[in-house]
Amino acid sequence: MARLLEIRGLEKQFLLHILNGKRIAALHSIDCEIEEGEILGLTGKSGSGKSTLMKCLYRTYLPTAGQILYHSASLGPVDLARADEHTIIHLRRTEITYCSQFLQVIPRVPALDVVAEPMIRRGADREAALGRAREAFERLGLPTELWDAFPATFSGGEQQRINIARAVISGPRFLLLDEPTASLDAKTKDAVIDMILELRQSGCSIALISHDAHTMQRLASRRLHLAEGRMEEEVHA
Amino acid sequence: MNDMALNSGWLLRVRGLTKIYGQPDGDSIARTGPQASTNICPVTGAIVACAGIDFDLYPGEVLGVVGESGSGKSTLVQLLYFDQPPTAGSAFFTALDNGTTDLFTLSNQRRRHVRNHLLGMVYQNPRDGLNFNFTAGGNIAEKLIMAGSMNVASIRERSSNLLRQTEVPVARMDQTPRTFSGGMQQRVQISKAIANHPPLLFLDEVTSGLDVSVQAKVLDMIRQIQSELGISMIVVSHDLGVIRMLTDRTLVLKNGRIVESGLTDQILQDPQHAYTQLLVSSLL
Amino acid sequence: MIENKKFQSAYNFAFLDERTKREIRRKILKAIALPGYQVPYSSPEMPIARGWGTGGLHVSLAIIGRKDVFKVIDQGSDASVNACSLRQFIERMTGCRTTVDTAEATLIQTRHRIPEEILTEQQILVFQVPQPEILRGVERLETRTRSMHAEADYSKLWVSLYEAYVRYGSLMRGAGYPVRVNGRYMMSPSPIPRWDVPNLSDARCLYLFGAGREKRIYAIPPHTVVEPLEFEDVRFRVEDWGATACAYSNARDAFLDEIYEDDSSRKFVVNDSNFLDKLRTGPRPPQRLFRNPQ
Amino acid sequence: MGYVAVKGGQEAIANAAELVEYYRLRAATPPIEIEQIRTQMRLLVDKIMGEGSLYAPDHAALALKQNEGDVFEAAFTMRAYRATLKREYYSEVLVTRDMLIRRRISAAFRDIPGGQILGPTRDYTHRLFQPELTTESMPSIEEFLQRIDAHIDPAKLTAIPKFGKVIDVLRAEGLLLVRDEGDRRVVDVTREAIKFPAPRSAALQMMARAETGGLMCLGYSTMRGFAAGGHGTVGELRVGDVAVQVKDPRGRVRYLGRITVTECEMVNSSKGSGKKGSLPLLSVGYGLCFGQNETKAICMGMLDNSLREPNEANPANSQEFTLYHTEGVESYGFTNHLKLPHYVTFQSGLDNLREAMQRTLASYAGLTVESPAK
Repeated sequence: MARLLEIRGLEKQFLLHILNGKRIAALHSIDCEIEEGEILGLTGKSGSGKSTLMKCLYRTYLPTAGQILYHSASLGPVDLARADEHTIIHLRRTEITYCSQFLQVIPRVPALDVVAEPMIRRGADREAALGRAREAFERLGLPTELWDAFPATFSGGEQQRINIARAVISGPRFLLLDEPTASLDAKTKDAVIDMILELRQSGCSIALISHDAHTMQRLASRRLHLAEGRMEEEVHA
Repeated sequence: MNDMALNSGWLLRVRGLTKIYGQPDGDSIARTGPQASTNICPVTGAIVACAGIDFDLYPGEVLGVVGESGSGKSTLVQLLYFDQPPTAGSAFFTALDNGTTDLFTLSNQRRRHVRNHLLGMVYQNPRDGLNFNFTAGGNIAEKLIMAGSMNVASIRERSSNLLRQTEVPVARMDQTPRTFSGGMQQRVQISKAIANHPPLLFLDEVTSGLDVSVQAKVLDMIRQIQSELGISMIVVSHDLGVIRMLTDRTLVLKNGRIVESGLTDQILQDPQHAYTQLLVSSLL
Repeated sequence: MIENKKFQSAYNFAFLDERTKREIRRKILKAIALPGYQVPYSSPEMPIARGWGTGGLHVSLAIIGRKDVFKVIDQGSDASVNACSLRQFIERMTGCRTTVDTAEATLIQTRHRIPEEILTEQQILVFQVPQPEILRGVERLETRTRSMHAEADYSKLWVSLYEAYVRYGSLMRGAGYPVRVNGRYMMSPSPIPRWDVPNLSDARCLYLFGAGREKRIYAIPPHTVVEPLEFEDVRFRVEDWGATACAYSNARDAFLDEIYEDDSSRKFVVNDSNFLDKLRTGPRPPQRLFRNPQ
Repeated sequence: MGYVAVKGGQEAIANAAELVEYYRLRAATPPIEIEQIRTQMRLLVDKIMGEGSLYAPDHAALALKQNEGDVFEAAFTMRAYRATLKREYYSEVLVTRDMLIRRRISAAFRDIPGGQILGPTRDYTHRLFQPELTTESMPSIEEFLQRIDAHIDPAKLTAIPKFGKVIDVLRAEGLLLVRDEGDRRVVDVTREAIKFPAPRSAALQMMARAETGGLMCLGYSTMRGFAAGGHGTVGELRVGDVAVQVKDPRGRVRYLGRITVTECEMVNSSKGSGKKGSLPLLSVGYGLCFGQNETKAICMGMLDNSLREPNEANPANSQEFTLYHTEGVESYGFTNHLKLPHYVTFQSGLDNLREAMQRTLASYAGLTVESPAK
């Protein structure tokens, strides 16, 4: 297995100017690797630093120190902690996808278009992308009357399905999954897990946060435990 | 989306862009800016609207410019659209002479060519971007004619398509925008701005004057146009919601200087500069 | 008591003093060098009112020589009151011979018409121009129109044509149809009817335009390309009287006046008075005709 | 054939000219003498000299007489005549400080150095008819003149006092705004067409020649909120005689004679120079015209101020609007040209309209309309 990502000495502190310069240390010297086709589960209590780590990988948070070496298919090795923004934007559009439990979309775009959009952006034909979106909705059991409705009005579970579908059909090379099954019923949960496993089969690497033991059990090929911003132990599934 | 273009380098390169009103002396720039918390020189009274602005814009990229009023963000796009001349600075645009010519050295005639063929602008106030003595279709026709269209039938066909794309009822094409709602005027302005497929579009507080419901519609449309045409955009807004919805990358301006720049989600979730933290905390 | 001789003074040949004439001639030369470009000039007051042909008079008086044979027409007629008044003035101030015969004249001053009969290399036609600025309708400020001309920025003019077409189904420009001269400047041909516009292009004679109140002179040199503004699919058209013929000469293919008699009956008569005379008394004079596109 | 009669125009003009002359004389009253007009219609003559931009009282009086008192026509006749005259010299700058003063007032101060001199004015006369003037006679005039003569102290006639200017007081105190005038060229608007932005010299010349009523209209608009600057104050208004001098070819200054002029300095508050900490100093607008025409000099002073603060939104802040539209001879001529025949241009437009009407009608119910022309 080839290496996809190497994290070395990653630190994250927040310096809050508006609180008189208060510093909050969120991550301490994180070291780890992710291999191609691997699903790395991140575990730990709330506030342990799991989401902070994910956001550092996606560069939503700017790492304070350390290195995140990502082996891009198109650009070769890239340090996600320091790479210029254009490179990050490029990788986000072509290789790296972030899927959170919250949906942030513009209010008046129909669900199918929301889901098809990243695929179209990556060069897919519009009809083909809409076809994939319909297929995903069917598997996730999203009622057909919602397909052309605006997701802003959807329930939490419906919005989450939109998010998963959007992330999965974009065909990422590296997927950051933050609580993908949190508000889903058992049946949909299994559908989601199946889709993610299929994605992994196609060679996608995944970093996963989930408080749901079943999801973690079925998906994670390896686990990393975080406590107070430090990596504690590795648990091999 | 054209990823090859993204990798091949910048579309617009701005360096040292500066605009000063009044009569500055040699130290007016040093006396102003975020550290002085003002853009008015305390000695000469000169107003440093913006100074030393550097950035690169990539093809297909949407760049946000955020800041409070008086931060110089509107001045920035007005300078680039030749609405007023800069005091100093340069701008290179790969759509013109492969990026070898400084836009600010062009003759008036070539400037107009650049404005008509290579740039689009949508102003906060539709009156600034539309001629209310002309019809909606006439406004679009003006852009098309300037770019050499001399066939009425094809001008009308293209105008109707543009209006359709921006969800303006084609039946109203031959009316003056004077009688349109604010949202519809704004959409006509957008049709006009994109009429000649410019590779770069400026949007200056385009939703500020609109009702919230209309705002969402206009923002959708802009996003849709962006993803369909792959136009690069510079979006100026004081509204972080607009910036979040539309842009990939953001410059934060204060007192005429860039205090922070970064990926838009990073600016909003992990702002580094004290001013940005204040700005973001007042939003969330 | 004032002495009566105080009010007596001899006028220079052609009324204007020689320095003023030289200035106007310089401006005429500049205008010829830049076809269609409006050259500002001094435009001194004349004993006739602004708007009554002072600009045409300035040009005529600045270039007239003792051997010139002069003709004045107003609305196509040698006999209309303003033409008479101008002719009389020029006659008094120059002693030059005047004529009504288009072919015989060397210098013709006109208001609102080009003679039907072809003008030659030996002739100059001077237009009286009330409003030289073709862009005035779309831009009221002189400072802006001047820079629009300088930058060849004519889009507003085109849009006004487009809008007329959209509203009325044709370009709706009557007299004073906008033309592009030598591929560069947009120009007002003075309020001649569209019928006359094609005659501006590739003419053998020199056309000079004087706008007194607005203080502008411009020119179309011989054999200059002059194009009426038109779209690829919406073409310029001249006035069309169909099968109607002149009540006096039975002629067609000339600009016709619509005349109402005392009993309110109507007839059509060839507008160009000298052309009409010639049609009635001899062979049809040579004429250039334009056919509307089908 | 009516109006377009081929040979009738010449005769009609001659008849019309004769007829209008007949209307002037048909009452067979004694002729008004030029000298009477020049002396008893003094202010009218002054106005015509100003608008005709030719200082020639006798000519102005004749112009008035031959035009039956039409001020526009009279000024126009003066201009036309003026245009035939050689310009041999440009005068030296008039030294209005050395003016032989007849009237001199300031509204800015209760008293001014040298004193307020009311001089000849009807400002404070009640505007009631004076019926006695209908029976005015030479004896009554002589009696009036003797009475005046008796008041005159011959000794005072030889002393010609000079007065400093009111604005000197303000200037000495540093209260006056020093404007960066930019274009300081002295141009001659009768020799070259005005171009915008015009140098101040051109704007002042245009206004000195402008039609008084037009100038007043725009001057008045500045006080009614249609221009920045507001009300303004007459710093000083002078009427009197000044010497006109020219340089001869050898460079010696020669005295040509005296002319009567009205001069006005209008004082307005300004927005200051725009520099940080600058004060709203006083701005001085200047007016000068031939003869005694105080309305004109005052309005010119107001407009000189407003024109130096360009703003297209207000006529009185726009050089183009103000200078073009107060030019009396041009606006008068063009307004009256509407009386000329326009049947060719009208025909050309009619043709379009008829066609358009036909198309419109045809589009309803497939009707066609018979055009008489086709």
